[in-house]
Formats: sequence, structure tokens, C-alpha cells
Amino acid sequence: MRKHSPESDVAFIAALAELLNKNDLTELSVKRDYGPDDSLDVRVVKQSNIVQMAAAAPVVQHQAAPMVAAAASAAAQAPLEDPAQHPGAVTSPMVGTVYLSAEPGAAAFVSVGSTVTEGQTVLIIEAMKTMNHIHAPRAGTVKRIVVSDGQAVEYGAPLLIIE
Amino acid sequence: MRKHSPESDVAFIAALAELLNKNDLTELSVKRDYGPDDSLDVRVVKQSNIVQMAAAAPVVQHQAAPMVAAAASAAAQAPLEDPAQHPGAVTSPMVGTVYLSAEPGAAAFVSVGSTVTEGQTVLIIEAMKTMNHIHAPRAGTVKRIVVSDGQAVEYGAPLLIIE
Amino acid sequence: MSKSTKTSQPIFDKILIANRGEIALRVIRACREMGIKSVAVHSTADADAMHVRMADESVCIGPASSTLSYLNKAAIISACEITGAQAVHPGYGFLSENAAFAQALQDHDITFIGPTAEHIRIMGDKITAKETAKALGIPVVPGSDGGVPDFETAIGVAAAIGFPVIIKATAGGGGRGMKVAKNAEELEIAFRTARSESKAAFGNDEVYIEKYLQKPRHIEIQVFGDGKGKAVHLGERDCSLQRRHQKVFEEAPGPSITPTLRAKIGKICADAVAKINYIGAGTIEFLYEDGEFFFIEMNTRLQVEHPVTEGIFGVDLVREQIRVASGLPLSFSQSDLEINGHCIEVRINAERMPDFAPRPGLVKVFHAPGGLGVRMDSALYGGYSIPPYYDSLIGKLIVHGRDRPEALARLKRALGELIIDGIETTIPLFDALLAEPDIQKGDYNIHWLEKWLETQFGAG
Amino acid sequence: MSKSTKTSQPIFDKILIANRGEIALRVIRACREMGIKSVAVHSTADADAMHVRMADESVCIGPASSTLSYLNKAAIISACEITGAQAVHPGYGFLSENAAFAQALQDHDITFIGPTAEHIRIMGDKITAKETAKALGIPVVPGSDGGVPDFETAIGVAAAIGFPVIIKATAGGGGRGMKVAKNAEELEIAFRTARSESKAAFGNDEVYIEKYLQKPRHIEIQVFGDGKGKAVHLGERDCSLQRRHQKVFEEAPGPSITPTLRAKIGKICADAVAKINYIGAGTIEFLYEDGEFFFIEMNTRLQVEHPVTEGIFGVDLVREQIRVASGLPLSFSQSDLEINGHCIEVRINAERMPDFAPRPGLVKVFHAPGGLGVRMDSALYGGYSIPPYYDSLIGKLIVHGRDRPEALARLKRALGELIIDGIETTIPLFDALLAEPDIQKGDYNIHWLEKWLETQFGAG
Repeated sequence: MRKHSPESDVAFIAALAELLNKNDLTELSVKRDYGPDDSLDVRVVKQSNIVQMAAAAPVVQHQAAPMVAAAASAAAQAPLEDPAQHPGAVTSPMVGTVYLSAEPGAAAFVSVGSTVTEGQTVLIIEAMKTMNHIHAPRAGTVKRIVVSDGQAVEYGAPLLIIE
Repeated sequence: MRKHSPESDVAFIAALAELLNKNDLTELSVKRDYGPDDSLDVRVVKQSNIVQMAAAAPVVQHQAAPMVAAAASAAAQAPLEDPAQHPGAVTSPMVGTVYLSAEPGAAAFVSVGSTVTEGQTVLIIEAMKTMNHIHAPRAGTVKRIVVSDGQAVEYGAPLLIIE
Repeated sequence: MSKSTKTSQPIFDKILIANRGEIALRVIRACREMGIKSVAVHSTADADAMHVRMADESVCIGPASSTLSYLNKAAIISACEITGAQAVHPGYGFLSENAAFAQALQDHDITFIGPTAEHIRIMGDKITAKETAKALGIPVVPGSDGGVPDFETAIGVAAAIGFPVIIKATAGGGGRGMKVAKNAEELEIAFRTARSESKAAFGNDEVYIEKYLQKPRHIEIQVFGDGKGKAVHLGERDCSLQRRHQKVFEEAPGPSITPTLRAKIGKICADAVAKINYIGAGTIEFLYEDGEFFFIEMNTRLQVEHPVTEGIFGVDLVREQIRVASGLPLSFSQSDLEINGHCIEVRINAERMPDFAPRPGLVKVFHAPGGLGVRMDSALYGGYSIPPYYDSLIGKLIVHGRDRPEALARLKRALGELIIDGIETTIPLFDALLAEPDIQKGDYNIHWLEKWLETQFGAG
Repeated sequence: MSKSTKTSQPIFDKILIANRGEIALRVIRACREMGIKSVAVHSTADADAMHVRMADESVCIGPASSTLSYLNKAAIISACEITGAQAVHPGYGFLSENAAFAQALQDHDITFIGPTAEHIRIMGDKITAKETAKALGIPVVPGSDGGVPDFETAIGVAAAIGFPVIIKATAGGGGRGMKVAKNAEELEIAFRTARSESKAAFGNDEVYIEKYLQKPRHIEIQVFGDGKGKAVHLGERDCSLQRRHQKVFEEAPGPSITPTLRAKIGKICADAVAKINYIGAGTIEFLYEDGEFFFIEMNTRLQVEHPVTEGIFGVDLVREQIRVASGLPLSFSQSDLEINGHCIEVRINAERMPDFAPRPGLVKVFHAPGGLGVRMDSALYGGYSIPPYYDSLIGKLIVHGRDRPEALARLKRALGELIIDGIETTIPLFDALLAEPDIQKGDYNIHWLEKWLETQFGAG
């Protein structure tokens, strides 16, 4: 008897999760007996975030309202979605303006693919007319540069990803 | 024996989720035996009540607040909990004061255990100085008298239960 | 305002509010502040409504249909009897201008918080209302006082009332047989055309003549009487922004009304209601054009838009209604009433824009705007389901500022904060209106909104 | 108030608000009404906060700890630079009375919406503040002006300032070496005892004498300067109801202050700040007893309780701060400022009663009270989680009435409508306070609340 592969199980569970989300469900339990020795027991739960929903609502309200503008502008200034969550992310320790090279026209400190050593300057953040060198927290390879030259960043904004 | 594929299971569960949503259900459990070694056990839950929770909250807020008073007083005037839901409930067609007998000191129209015929007067509701006879909507036995003599009732308040 | 609001005389212990929604809340708030117990009545559809939650007691008076609940006089009177309520506040709409209800309450020794049945009756009939107004010195639209037999008479009438004039079929309606004349030459043609059209349309060629108002504003004067021959006025409200005779935006003071004009028309109105011993709140509605007021009707109740008057005078009109209904004198005299700043109200309806189709349903999130100069009168709460059986008005946003520009800026700010999530509302209408130069300048009349809607969306 | 609020002169395009919570919202509201863009700054803990949602732009300036975020001058100045904000409103608390911050902003050509660094510095130091106040004619607590060497001198000082007096150790603190004398006989014993106690406690027997206030009220005068030698006062606030020097309930006008007293002390304060070219809002705090005022300190910023002053004068103090900071003149003169009714503010804190332990957490439901005369300033919303890192003030409920009884009744009514579900708050404190005859009569002083708490719960 053909056993189900872990891959197909994952696909099955992924489908269930999607289904949960699409239908706004909070819990889904499936026990599937494929055969005497072949059963799958899945429970997919979503902590309904009752309150998050309410919390999130103000932002989605008026299409033209200032709240959206605030959210949008915050997002624009700090793309906190993906890169910040990345384990290899280097985040900004201050509010300021990013420079990728030591001076205009000079070569960038690093580029995607660069190998960096711990403590190496990867970029500069100007704050209060002071140039602050941002150092690589660990050795590795620059996988992605999230910011662009001259961009304003807030505290905690992801700068680049080193792996 | 043809086994059901995960794909068809997902489609089945998706249909259940849709069904749940369409009918405003909160939980759905299915156990499907496709064959001796082939069964599917599904439970789909939707924590709806997100809003009801919020809705209910104002009432439970301050212990001493007027909202509770309102709720309590409404409850006192109309014990809408159980009897109103009873299929044999006779509810008040008007706001007024209940009298269980035709005049003070006279015998009650009915008492628990009485057999009534359709159209028989079971009590009187005084409204705007008028005595309104309340008739049994069907023949049966008086199982319970919810109101007491002289009690004020609102529209829809359960009066007695005839089965 | 400096008069004391303390009363030593006894007032009602318990008031029943024969209404629902924001106005029921409005009255409950006044009761609570006066230390009076409140009784809410409600239909089965309104068991979860805010007015039921906020009142001290509540009584279900009937099924969802308002005919069988909020308009059910017997049920409401019975509710008074079983709860011991000594007075009924009718709010606006429903039974608020029902003379028979006022009379029935009186017959049951329950106080109707409003004028006498007689005054409701007089003002409820268009013809007796106009006659009464005229007799009391309130200006009405000048006209021919009946049919005009020939052109010579027409010329005389028109000369007396001034051009432009409108000629209307006595038997008419719906615009047929109606002709406008701007001068004597036009009058001749208009008169003949109107007569022949009337003849053709109604089989009767009798016509009458009235002054023609081209771009009138809707200006209403708030009056208050103590029932004992004293009365005051609380200035005007401009409610010209209307759609199908439904007001959507009201303000006080009126952008076009000078202090002199206000004092003059205000005194006429206050004197008129004083003369008939009118008791409680009343509103005398006018069409206003070029410095002249023309009586439309009198509302013998609290108006939806009363908060703008409260805002500029700093008085509580519902408290005042309850006071005078209980026999107390007015808590203010005419000289106490001084205008302070500017107030605007917008009506938040559960309606889809731009066709104003009602959109009842579940309000997922409700967040009221806050801060300086903002008042929200609404019976909404997060999780409330607006029932489909009643009026679509779900809230009134009222802002106060030191002057009109400040009030407009505050309105814009407050609208941006107001969140009603889950249903469609008229909020976008006001966002759009505030961007209009005419609204910013206060330059509008009773036709403005419908014309604007037509321009914007091709629909009135 | 009748002056126009329209300004034709250019004002800032963009203001950064270096604060959080309700006061950040307060400033954003003023900006929005003035057509000025707002920038919110926030810590990582405040990413979901209402001020971030409501501002036009926002910048995260540091981690949860306020030392590294809301007190981080460099980060805030950098945030101005990257957003192009031309001015900073500091709110209250945090950097609002930080002279170095005001100076640093000036050095970066950014306007600090508040007084000059110099004025902040002078008033930030207790000793120079008192000296400056005295020099400007502001009454201070009369006393011996230094050590009193012997009983004969003591008698002379006491006679000059009037009994009762308090004798305090120059080197002292914590109540030791402090003795009160109600008359000359008591003075002799008190003087000797104080000296010997001082000697024993501090190794120094030098004592000084001050007038002893038994049941003072905390009365503060709101002033406003244009920075060019003009200033006005906006009457007083009575903030006597305090617990551990934290105000909980404030009102204006003060129940004990007559118009004559107000005009007198108000003029002294306005003249004083005019003389030093003070700019913006300021509050001069006094202890008040038996018709006399004694300077405590001056706050060179907006106060938490400013809304009660806004309520009775109908002015927007934040708008006014922004105006004068941009170089515009005051929008009102002293004669424009007329008191209208009565205003009370209560501070809603996320605190457990009766021990006032902070109780941050998830606010499941927030429902603001509405209706006439109610203002809610709060950064709460349903679903907001109050972070544990900051002040426990989560809202201010401000009510206005025609007089004090009306305001008190309205406060009671509004408290009953306010719903903050999920956390413990100080709402029950105010419900209880409103039932107290002393509060109803306005008969309280700075000791009242702590004594009452002790009586009620056995704890101050």
C-alpha cells in the first residue's frame, strides 16, 4: 500500500490552512485514516485575533482618511514587513539618513554578494550632522541591501541582510 | 479499493467551510467512513461571536452602572430566559397588568395541571383601564404559570405554558 | 449664561421616552443629569439597542413594525402605567406631533413633554398654521389670497407684492399651470399661459399669484415658551442643505443672518408664541431671501438639529423642555441668551453614497471623534446591528468653534476620526462637501445640494 | 470670544510631536484643524498607538524605554531632519521642560513650541524660580529670609507675617525640626524645640520661619505670552484634589475664587510674564488660603488639565501655542476672555483602586461618552494594548455645564457612559468622589483626597 509522502501531507495541511484563512475560520480538525497503518491527524487553529481585527479596523476605514496616510507613510519609511523579521537582518540603531558609500561618487561599502567580516563598516547613517559607521555584527555574505543611498530610516528599520 | 485523494478531501472540507459560512454556523463535525480502512473525521469551527463579545461588553462594565440596572430591570419585568423559548409558551400580546382571576378573591381562571380548550380565557391583562381576556391558543394542559397576579408584563413576555 | 440651573421645586421622578435611537439617548442623558429615572420603550427589534441599555428601566411595547410599537399609543400609555412614569418625552418623529397622543396622555394624567394638543393640532394643519402665523404677525409668502379673475387684478397684485411672482393653478399641483413672471410684460403672457394650461390640465382656469422665491434659504427660528405667556427665541439655524426635503447639514448662526435681522425675526416669533401661551420647544421654519422671511410651518417639538442651538447658547434644550413641562419657569430670559461661536451639525445616516439607499447592518467598529469642540450624539456601539425597520439616521456629529472657519476645520478633523466600520454611511458626503468653496463660504440655498449631487453623480 | 481665527500669515507646514498618548493626539488635532501636517514619533512599543495612526507621518525613534526614545533628543532632532518638520511640540512631561532640548532645537533651526530655553531654565530651578517670581511681584510664602538667630527675632518675624507660623530646620527635611506655632506663647516653646531637634537631627540648630498654611488649595493661573511683551491670563484652575502630588480632578473656575480675586492675581501673573517677554503657555502654581496666594512654581508648558480652561473660555490653547511660536500675535486680548460656565476634568488612569497600582493591558472595548457638554481626550481604541512602559494616564473626561452643579451632574452621567473594558481604571474613584458632599460643595483642599482615601481604604 502506497504511503502518503510527507510532501503531500504538507501540501494537504497547507491547503487546509489556506482554507481556514479564506473562510475566516478559527479551527479545523481533520483525522484521515488512509488505511490501518496510515492515518493523519491535523488540527489547524487560528487565534481569531478578535481584538486585532478591531484594532486593525481603524486603519482600513476611510479610503481617503489620514490614518491610511499615516500607515502608508510609516510603511514607506520603514519597510518592516519581511526583511526586519529575517534572522540575518541588520537594523538601524538610530533615526537618520543612510549613505552606502563614504562620499558621493565613491564605491559602496558593500554590495550584494560581498563577503564581510565582523565589525566591517557596511554603511553610514547621518544623524545630527554626524556620520555614524554601521558595522557588520557578524561575518557573512551580504544577501540583500534593503535601503538605498540617501534614504531616511527610523529606529529599527532593516538596512541589509547578512548571512 | 479506491482511496480518496487528499485533493478531494480538501475540496470536501472546503465545501464544509463554505457551508458553515453560508449558514452562519459556528461548528461543524463530520465523520465519514469511506470504507473499512478509509474514514475522514473533520471538525470545522468558527469563533464567530467576535462582535457579540464586544456588543455584550457594555452591559457587564461597571458593576454599579446604570446599564446593569436597565438590564436587570428589563429582566425583572420580562423573564425572557427560558419560558419564552418554550414551544408551548403563550406570550403577552400587549403591555399591561396580569390578573389570574376575574375579580379579586375569585378563583383563578386556570392553575397548573388544568386542562384547557382552545379559546378558553386563561388570564386577563389590564391595559388602559380595559380588561383584555387572553385566550388559550390551543387545547392542552397548563404546565406552568410564569406570571403572578398583578404583575406588569411587556409585549412578548411569556405568560404560561400549555402543552 | 449665568442663571442657576438648580431647582428647589420638585420635578418628575420618572420619565418615559417614547422614541428610539440617538434622540432617546439624548433624553435619557438629560434625565440622568436631572436625577430623573428614565424608562425606555422598545420594539422586539430593538431589544439590544443603546437606549434600552442606558435607561433605568425598559419595556418592550410591540413587534418591529413601528405602527405596532413606537406608534402604539395604548402600549406606551400602558408602559407608563406599569412603570409609574409621570411624563412622556416623545423625541422627534413618531408621536411627537400627534395631538391625539398628547390628549390621551392628558386624559390619563400623564404629562406630555411638549405643547398642548390644541397647539399641535393648529400647527399640524398647513392651512390653519398659516392663518394662525399670519394672525400672530409672522410673515408669510405674500400673494393674492385666492383666485385672480383677470389680468388687471393680476397686475395690481403683482405690483403690491413685487416681482418676480409665480402664477399657480388653484386646482393644480406637480408644476403644471405654474408660470414665473419677472416683470409686468412677462406677467401678461405668463398669466394667460398659466390659465390655459390650468384649464387643459385640471379643467379649471382659476389661478392665484404668490411672490416667487428664486434661491431661498431654509432658516428656522428656535422658540421656547413657558406656557404662561413668556417666551424667548434662540436665534436661527440655517438648514438649507437638503436632499428631497431631508436636512443633512445644519448650522447656527446662519451665515446670511445679521444680528439685526435675527433680533427682528426672533422677537416676532417669540412674541407670537408668547401670545398663545405656547409651552416648550418649537421651531418656526421660514424660507429666507433678500432679507425677508416667509413662514413655511411650525414644528411643535424638538428638532433633530437642536444641538447647534445648544452649542452656541450653552443651554440644554431637553432639560428646559422637562423643566417647563413640570411647571417650572424658563431657566433663561432673552437677555441671558448670547451667541458664543459657531456650531455645525452633520447627519450621519446608514446610507450608501451617492444614491442614499439605506444600508442597515452590523457595525463592527464604532469609534467616536474626541477632543475640543466635538460632540457626538449617537446610539451606535461596536457590535450593534442597525435594524432595517426605522430611520437611517445613526448619529449626529456636532462641532463648535469660535467662528465658522474654525468650526469647519474642526468638522473636517472630526470626520477624519469618526470610524463606523461595517456599513456604508454619509461620511464621504461631508468630506466632499467640505471641499466645496460654496460650503466654505456659506454660500448655498435650498436648491444647492440637489444641484451639486446632480453635477457630481448625475442624480438628485 | 469673537475674534477671527483666520490667519493670512504663513505658519508651519509640518510639526513633529515629541510625545505620545492623549497629548500627542491633542496636538495632532490642533495641527489638522490648522492645516498643518503632523509627524508622530514613537518607540517600538508604540507602533500601534493612536498617535501614530492619526499623524500624517510617523518615525520610530527608539526602543520601549523612554530614555532611549521619547527622551532621546538626537533621535527626535534627526526625525525632524528626515521628515522636514519645522517645529516641535513637546506636549507635557518628557522633554517639555528640558532647556537643553529647547536649545538644541534652536541650534538646528527648528522651532520649539514653548518658551525660550532661558525661561525654562529659570523656572526649572526652585530657588531661581522663587526669586524671579518675587522680583516680578508674584506673592511667595512670607518668611524670615534665612536663619533666625534668637527668640526675639523670631517674635518679630512671626508678628510681621502673622500666625500661625512654621519653624523649619535650615538643614532639615522629612518633617524633623518642624514645629507649628499658632500664637506668641506657642512660638517660644516651638522655637526652642525646633532648634534642639534640629541640632539633634542635623547637627545644626539654625531654623527659619515661614507662614504656615493649614488647609491650602492648589490654585494655578494659566498665562499666555506672545514673546513680545504682551500677555494675558485665563483665570485659575483648582487642582487641589491630589494623591501623592498627582492631580486627579481639576476644575475651573475654582469654587473658592471670586471674580475680584481672579482679576487681581491674574493681572499680577500676566504682568509678570509680559515683563520677561514670555512666549506661549505657562502655568503659575499657588497655594491658596484665606484670600491669599503663595507661589509654588511655574510650569513652562501646556498642563494636562488645560482643557478645563479651554472649556470655560472657548479657546484652543494648543492652536494658540502654535500661533505664537510661529510669530503670530495672540488671537485674543484680556478683554476678549470671558468665563462661560463651569468645567471639570477627571483623569482616567489605568490603575487599580484603591491602591492606584498601574494596570496596563488590553482594552477590549472602548466606548466614549457622548452628548452635550462632554469632551473625551483619549488615545484608546477597542483592541489597543496599553504598554507598561509609560504613564498610566489613558484618558481625560472633561465636562462643561452652565454652572458647577450642572457640570457635576454631567460628569456623573458621562462617567456612567464611559466604557473601558479589559483593564482596571480610576473610574470608580470618581463615581465615589461624586457622592461626597464636600466634592458637591467644592469644599476641599490639598489634604482632602489623601485623608478621604485613608478613611475609605486605610491607605493614602
